[in-house]
Amino acid sequence: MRYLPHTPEEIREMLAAIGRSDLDDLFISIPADCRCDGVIAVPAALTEWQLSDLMRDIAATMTVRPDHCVLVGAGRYHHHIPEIVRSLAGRSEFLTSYTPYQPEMAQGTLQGIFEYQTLTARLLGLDVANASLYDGASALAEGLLMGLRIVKRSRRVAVSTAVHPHYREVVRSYLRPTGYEIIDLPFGADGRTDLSLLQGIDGLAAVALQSPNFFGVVEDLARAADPVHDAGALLVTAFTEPLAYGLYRNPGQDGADIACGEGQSLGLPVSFGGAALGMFACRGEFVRSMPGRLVGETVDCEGRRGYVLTLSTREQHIRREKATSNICSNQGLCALTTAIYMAALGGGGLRQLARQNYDRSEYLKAGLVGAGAELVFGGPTFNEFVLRFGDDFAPVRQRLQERGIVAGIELGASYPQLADCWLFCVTEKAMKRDLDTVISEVRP
Amino acid sequence: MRYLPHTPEEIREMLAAIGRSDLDDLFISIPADCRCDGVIAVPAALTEWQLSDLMRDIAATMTVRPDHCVLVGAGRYHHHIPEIVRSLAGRSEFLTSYTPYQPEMAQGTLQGIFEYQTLTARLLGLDVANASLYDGASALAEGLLMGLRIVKRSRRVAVSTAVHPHYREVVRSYLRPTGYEIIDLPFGADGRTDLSLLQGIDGLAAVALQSPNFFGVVEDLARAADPVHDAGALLVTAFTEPLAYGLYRNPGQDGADIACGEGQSLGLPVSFGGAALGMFACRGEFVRSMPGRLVGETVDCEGRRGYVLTLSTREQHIRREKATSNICSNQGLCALTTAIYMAALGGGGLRQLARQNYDRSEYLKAGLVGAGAELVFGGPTFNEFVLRFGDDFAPVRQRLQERGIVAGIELGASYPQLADCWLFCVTEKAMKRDLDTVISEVRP
Amino acid sequence: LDELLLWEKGGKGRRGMSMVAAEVPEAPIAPELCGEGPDFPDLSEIDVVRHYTRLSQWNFGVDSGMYPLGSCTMKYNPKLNDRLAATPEIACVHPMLDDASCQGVLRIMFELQQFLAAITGLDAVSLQPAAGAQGELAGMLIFAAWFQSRGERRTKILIPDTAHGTNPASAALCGFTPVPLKSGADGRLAVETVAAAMDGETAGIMLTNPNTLGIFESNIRAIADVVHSGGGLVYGDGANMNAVMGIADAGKCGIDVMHLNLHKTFSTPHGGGGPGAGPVCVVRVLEPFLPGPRVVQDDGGYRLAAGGPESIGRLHAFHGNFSVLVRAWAYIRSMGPENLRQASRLAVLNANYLKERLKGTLHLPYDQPSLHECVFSDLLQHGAGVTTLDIAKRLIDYGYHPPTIYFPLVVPGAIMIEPTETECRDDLDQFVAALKAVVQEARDNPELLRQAPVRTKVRRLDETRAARHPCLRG
Amino acid sequence: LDELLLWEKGGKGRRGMSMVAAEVPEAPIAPELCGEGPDFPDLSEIDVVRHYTRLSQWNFGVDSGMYPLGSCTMKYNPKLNDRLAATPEIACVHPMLDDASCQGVLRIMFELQQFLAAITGLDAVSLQPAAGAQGELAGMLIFAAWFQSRGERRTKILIPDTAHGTNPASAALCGFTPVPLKSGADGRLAVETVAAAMDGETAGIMLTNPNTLGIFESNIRAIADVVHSGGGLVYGDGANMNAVMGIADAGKCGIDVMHLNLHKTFSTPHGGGGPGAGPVCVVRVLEPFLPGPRVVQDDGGYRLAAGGPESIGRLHAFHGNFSVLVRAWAYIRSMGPENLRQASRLAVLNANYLKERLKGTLHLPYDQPSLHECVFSDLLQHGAGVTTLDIAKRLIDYGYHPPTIYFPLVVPGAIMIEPTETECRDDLDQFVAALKAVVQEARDNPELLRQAPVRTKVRRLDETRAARHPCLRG
Repeated sequence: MRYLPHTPEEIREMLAAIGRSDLDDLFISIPADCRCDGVIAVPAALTEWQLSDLMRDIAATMTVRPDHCVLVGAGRYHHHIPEIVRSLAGRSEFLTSYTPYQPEMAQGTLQGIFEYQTLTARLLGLDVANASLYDGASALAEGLLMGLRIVKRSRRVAVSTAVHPHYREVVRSYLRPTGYEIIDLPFGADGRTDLSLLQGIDGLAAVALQSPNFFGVVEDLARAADPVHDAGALLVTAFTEPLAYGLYRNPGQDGADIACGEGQSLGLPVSFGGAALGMFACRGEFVRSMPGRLVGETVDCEGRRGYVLTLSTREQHIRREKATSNICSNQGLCALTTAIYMAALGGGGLRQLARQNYDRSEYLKAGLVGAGAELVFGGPTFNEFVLRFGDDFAPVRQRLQERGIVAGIELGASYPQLADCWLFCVTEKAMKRDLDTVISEVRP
Repeated sequence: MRYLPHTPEEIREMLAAIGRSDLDDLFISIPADCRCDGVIAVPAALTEWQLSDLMRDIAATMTVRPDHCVLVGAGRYHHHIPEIVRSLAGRSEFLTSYTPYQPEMAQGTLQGIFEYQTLTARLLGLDVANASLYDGASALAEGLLMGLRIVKRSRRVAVSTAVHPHYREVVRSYLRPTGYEIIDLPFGADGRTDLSLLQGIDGLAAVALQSPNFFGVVEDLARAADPVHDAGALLVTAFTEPLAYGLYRNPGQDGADIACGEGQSLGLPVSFGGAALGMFACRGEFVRSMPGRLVGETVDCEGRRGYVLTLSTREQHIRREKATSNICSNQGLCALTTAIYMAALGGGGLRQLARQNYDRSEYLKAGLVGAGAELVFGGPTFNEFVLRFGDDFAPVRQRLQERGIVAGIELGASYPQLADCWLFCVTEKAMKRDLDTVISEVRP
Repeated sequence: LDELLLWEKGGKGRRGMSMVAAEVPEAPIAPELCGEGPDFPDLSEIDVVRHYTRLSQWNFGVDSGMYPLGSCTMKYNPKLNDRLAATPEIACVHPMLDDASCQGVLRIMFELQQFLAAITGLDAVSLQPAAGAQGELAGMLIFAAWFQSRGERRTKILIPDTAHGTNPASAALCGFTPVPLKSGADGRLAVETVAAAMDGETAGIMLTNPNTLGIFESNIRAIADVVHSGGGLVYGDGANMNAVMGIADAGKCGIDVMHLNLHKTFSTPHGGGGPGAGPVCVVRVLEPFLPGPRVVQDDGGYRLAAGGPESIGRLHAFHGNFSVLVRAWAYIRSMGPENLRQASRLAVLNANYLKERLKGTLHLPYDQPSLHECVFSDLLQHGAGVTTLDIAKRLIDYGYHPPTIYFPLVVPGAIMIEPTETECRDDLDQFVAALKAVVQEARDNPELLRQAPVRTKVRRLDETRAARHPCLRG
Repeated sequence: LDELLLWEKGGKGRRGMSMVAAEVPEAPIAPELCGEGPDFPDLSEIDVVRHYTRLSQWNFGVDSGMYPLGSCTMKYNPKLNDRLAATPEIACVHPMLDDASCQGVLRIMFELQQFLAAITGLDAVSLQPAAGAQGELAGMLIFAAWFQSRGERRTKILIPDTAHGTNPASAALCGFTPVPLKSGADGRLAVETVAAAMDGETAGIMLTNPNTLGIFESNIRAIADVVHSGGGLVYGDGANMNAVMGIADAGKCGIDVMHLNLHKTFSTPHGGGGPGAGPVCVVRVLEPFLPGPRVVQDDGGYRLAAGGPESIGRLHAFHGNFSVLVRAWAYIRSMGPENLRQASRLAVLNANYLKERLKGTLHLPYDQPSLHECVFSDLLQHGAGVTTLDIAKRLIDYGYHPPTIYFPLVVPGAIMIEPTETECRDDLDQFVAALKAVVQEARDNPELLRQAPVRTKVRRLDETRAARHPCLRG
């Protein structure tokens, strides 16, 4: 087996060196009644070529193919990824290294993450970003737990129901055993969260809004910040599409205390939802309550600039049960990948790209409304929006799928009141000719 | 444009620094009547995504696809290539470096090529191998020119007609302007070259045989060496399938003075015939007559082992018109790639793999003969052989191609006397089920 | 040779990536919502390529050399699996599509669930946790949900001093109070220690097995019996599974819940900190508590089944680090049952060989039969005024990544070495020679160690300054 | 940190690659033909990965930093093009299949033929030559075949001292005797020089334009007229095409035959020495002499057309370095007409900027309007006893690949710098600063230069020893 270097002779000699007669001897400390019966029930080994063929066969079963036009977002976004992003992030020195516990041997990872933190903080308009968390959903859960740590003696958080339903599920999973209360905030006819409920709530640690939210609607964060802060709570903003901040105001500008969400859009493949990237940033005063790893700049004994993991007194391996989180890794390579993407795109490019998403999305939105669809929410959107159709849309969607276009998803499963409402997403990958096809299929 | 870093401001400032007013000013030394009219007649620029889509469309037009079973060799061979070969040879430090003129910055390339030379010399059973030539065909031409330099005052070479027809064409191209004479040696009923003609030829510098030859037949090199040497000539052996030497005796063992051929089989994709790799080795006494680059071991000023380009007094940039060849590059990355492949395969692996090729090829050969085909040549073969069919094979081949099997090529274009004879190649990639399909289609 | 930070480079107006052409008219936008876009540097493609190529050159990975980081299982990461995970048809699958559009990827997940159950001897698996620590969290959430479903309130959890460091934090996140247990002089947890601590308020125990001393908890069945008979559950931290694949059966050991680290045992690359994957495996009775959705197979093919009412719920927006799962699946398919077992046997052989050859050179606090790793200390070097840190840093100058140091806490000045099975004997011998040379230097010229490393891009970094005056962004 | 040679590692019986399972019985084989197989080392996959990863780390490439190697055009090599060339459907095409099976790859070749004709202003192109030197050879073979077809015997060829070094050897291979011509004090060839040398035995002239001093041969049309009226042909070495894309037209200059270096002007990677590609372009009258086959288009699609009776014949077993051709095609499609021209303009801007900033620091023997490269010498450093070689080696310690040195021969101690257009001004400024620092060191502490490099894996290597006692294999 090509991954196991030992020749039979070497095994013999090594066993002799340690005074054992065979390999089984090495396991005398394992009692018989803890042992496996027979061989592991997994299939026989495949050669590289057999496994490649198998993967090819599996790939061939996938009906939505790379050249399809997928007008679906809802937490994961199809964007172009430059070849350099793939090839640089794939360099084995990045790929096969561990968490940078020995900074002298890991300046590449460390500088890369320091730059990621910087770009993330700038993108979100906040003072400091961490080295990343698992994904947007758990980042939001960690953000709310952080709020509960900061706003002492509070045991409640409020979460907009326009936050991605899966994110809300993860928040519930994280908060359930410790008995924190989650209050749902409704959304209005414009698709924005209704904050009028806030006034009556005591002991509120944090309020979570997503913008653009699950319906693609941009929340009016600037107006949300005051009532949230007046209620003594922190404003925690979530996002699934950070590209929006190339065009719209960022959370920090609008008064967010913590911003957390998913970074997949920034150069990571959709890949059935993972590997993902939890981006996490906050105001500077809260840095010591932050979960996750942080990279900081320092100097070596000769005064040269260098980077290290820092503020680890917040973390599990030092603070153990008093840690700010149990997290001990980050999504290192995903963070690096998005940093490479952001570097290749640049500030000017990000703005242009965000514009492309917005304009194309508005084009489809206007076209479908012109073809008779009803826009469900009136609020401004970025690259997603919700429509209701007069006739049954499912057969139209089926016809489009046969032509290589996946036209939206239905919302009834997550929002019974939105049954027969369809969430569309349009990115720069959607070509005008595909959008026109959708519009003409819908037009009666 | 992402490959052009200059901002308009930088261009202005740089022009100012050199005292020019605009970019056109830089070209005052080019007379007006040497200038281009208008813009270059090439299509408008494509984005990365447009070009990727275009390549996808072009790929979709290819009717013989990667999962087809291609039973065609004739100079290029489909073998499995491990992922590590691709990923290591693709490391950008190898890929984007130049010829190692500054050895202190190129020890990777240099050690890699030194190892390639060593593995090649061992594979071919000769004392020394160069850093590679363009391809097998030009390597044979260079081998014959080298023979003409060594065997002074000779102006003739003899080349077996069982050498790959394209190789013979290239030899003719190289030798034509200098008026050297090429004598064709016929092949016999066993598919081996008939050397009886040699006795009558004067002034013969070299005799070229290919083994396994174009018909897949293994020449009896051991018996050829004496008559060739008796005629005062050098034995130059060519090859297109070096894998054969994992099983059969190598050229050096059998008395070859120079061995040259194509290395594509050893880890390079078929890729429409290129990039190719001319492997070239000879007996030690001839090293100073060798064409091409050579890497040698030496030490640095502190005694550390290191590698440099050496014996460059043979070469064009020193000797100019007296050089052993005009070659100033090699197929560096291809040579490195095959070295990686040979390292991954190892001696034991090479033998096993050669066996797999031989056994599968014999299986198809026996199966088709059993199904009524006639074996055209009686000599031993490695992974290729020539058959004649009772009925017209073309329609059978067409049916097989529709089932994803490309069954051989017809030889009439190159050898009119072999019209309706078909050359088959079977490598380790051909699965038994495909071979059985071919056999059952042929069986009357 | 230094490389500037990204924003110290570039010029406004450069572009490192293609932009699609505008095909549709520009749409109006509410000006009060409009921002200015972030202050990112603008670079050309070659700027970006060189920047990250240089950064990579300052990094050490498994491909660079031996990485004997104890408890991290830095084995070879097959290149093939990276390519398979990047298969375009797989990498483009959107997770919000219907099951019929996703059969291929669901198949991979389903098979991996089956494989991991087979390897652990447990019954049901969720692939959702994105890392080992999230797997632990899943386990603790399952503990909490289990007791809640039974109407019991249990607040304590037993954690031996040889467990992994994340365990107390994971337990605390679920509201449990960790109760530390001392291991014995043989490095093992005694049944009596557990029996003495087990009570009606105790939810169970979190064991690492083999533990962080590389020693198998031979009393595990009896310990599990004590915990079970006290109404508790047994959590097995499977981070050290690389020692016992096909050899020890977690189910038979009495473990109820266990997470695995696919980026350790199953060879997926660590990526400088992630993405990993920490699937959680449970016995049948706990299956309803697993996070959902999971993949099931029926006549219609593969489909995603949401968690039931007892499920702890989602831990990830979708299915965890799917591209990591693909790699682990590919690794298991490449290895097959025999090679998986042989990998464990050779991992243990390598660790024992290193232990034998380094005994005497370094102090070995627990001279016990050990499995995949061994723990030394700097006791013998105290005379020279040289510490574990100095030894580690000097090893860097010899071209090795240092072992894990100062962990486990139960050994002062610990040096924890895990070679893994993918190192050949020659490489182990060279590592031994390097370590012996360092120890010799500690005697002859300890200053060499205290000054180390000297052959790296930067020398010892001032970590105190980094923490006192945090500079976390540019 | 050293890395052993392959055969100093490994152990018999290891395997670094999968072997297909035997599916058919073992066939008998004649024992007298059987060999033992070569003595290759047996390695595991991780051995191979680490070996070549380490080797790569001792190499400098364009991705590592500026590579101002004059006359080699070390511009950025787009990653995209590597991926496109590896497209599975393209990489698997067998060259012996019929044209109908190869339409996609034939289209790429056809388009590239058209593009190169458009860029040079010449009429017909063969893509077969595998490198620049083989392109030159093709050109000289065409010269020979042309005169043969006309029944003329011409034996001499004029080659100025500012031409590329391969030219004389290429001419000699075709039986021509090179006649060296001296360039003028302005670095250009004078019409009179050519007129004086041109006679009825002279087949023509081989010019490099812009020449190796980076200077455009402004007299080229008059020179071509002289040669043509003497019955000769004009060969243009197109290695320096990067200076004049979309600016100078080779056809209008009077050039009959020209090769291009796709690995220079058209951004394909050099691969540490190859593969390159050296297509040869000719005027209409010489088209029948081009090597065959070439790709033509007709109603049936694309097809390979064999060379006619006047063709010089094949130069390659198939179609040259096809995977390099794909990259060059992709580069041209990515650039389009405007960016190709702009690339040349910026390449010339960069060279002139460097020349301006380094004037005074290094001696500039020809202060002429120059294009894409400039040639300095070490004259100003002679006082300090420091040579071009020392300056070059010291630059290595500053992280730069040295320029081309001691070429062209017409400048003693030449330092030939070609920055290419893909370097940004910041990088040029840093290079200037480094070179000035080296020159300052040459004054202050020349020993630093003579000892250089000191920051590389090996220091100056003993090339004399390598040549005197050749060790060419292990």
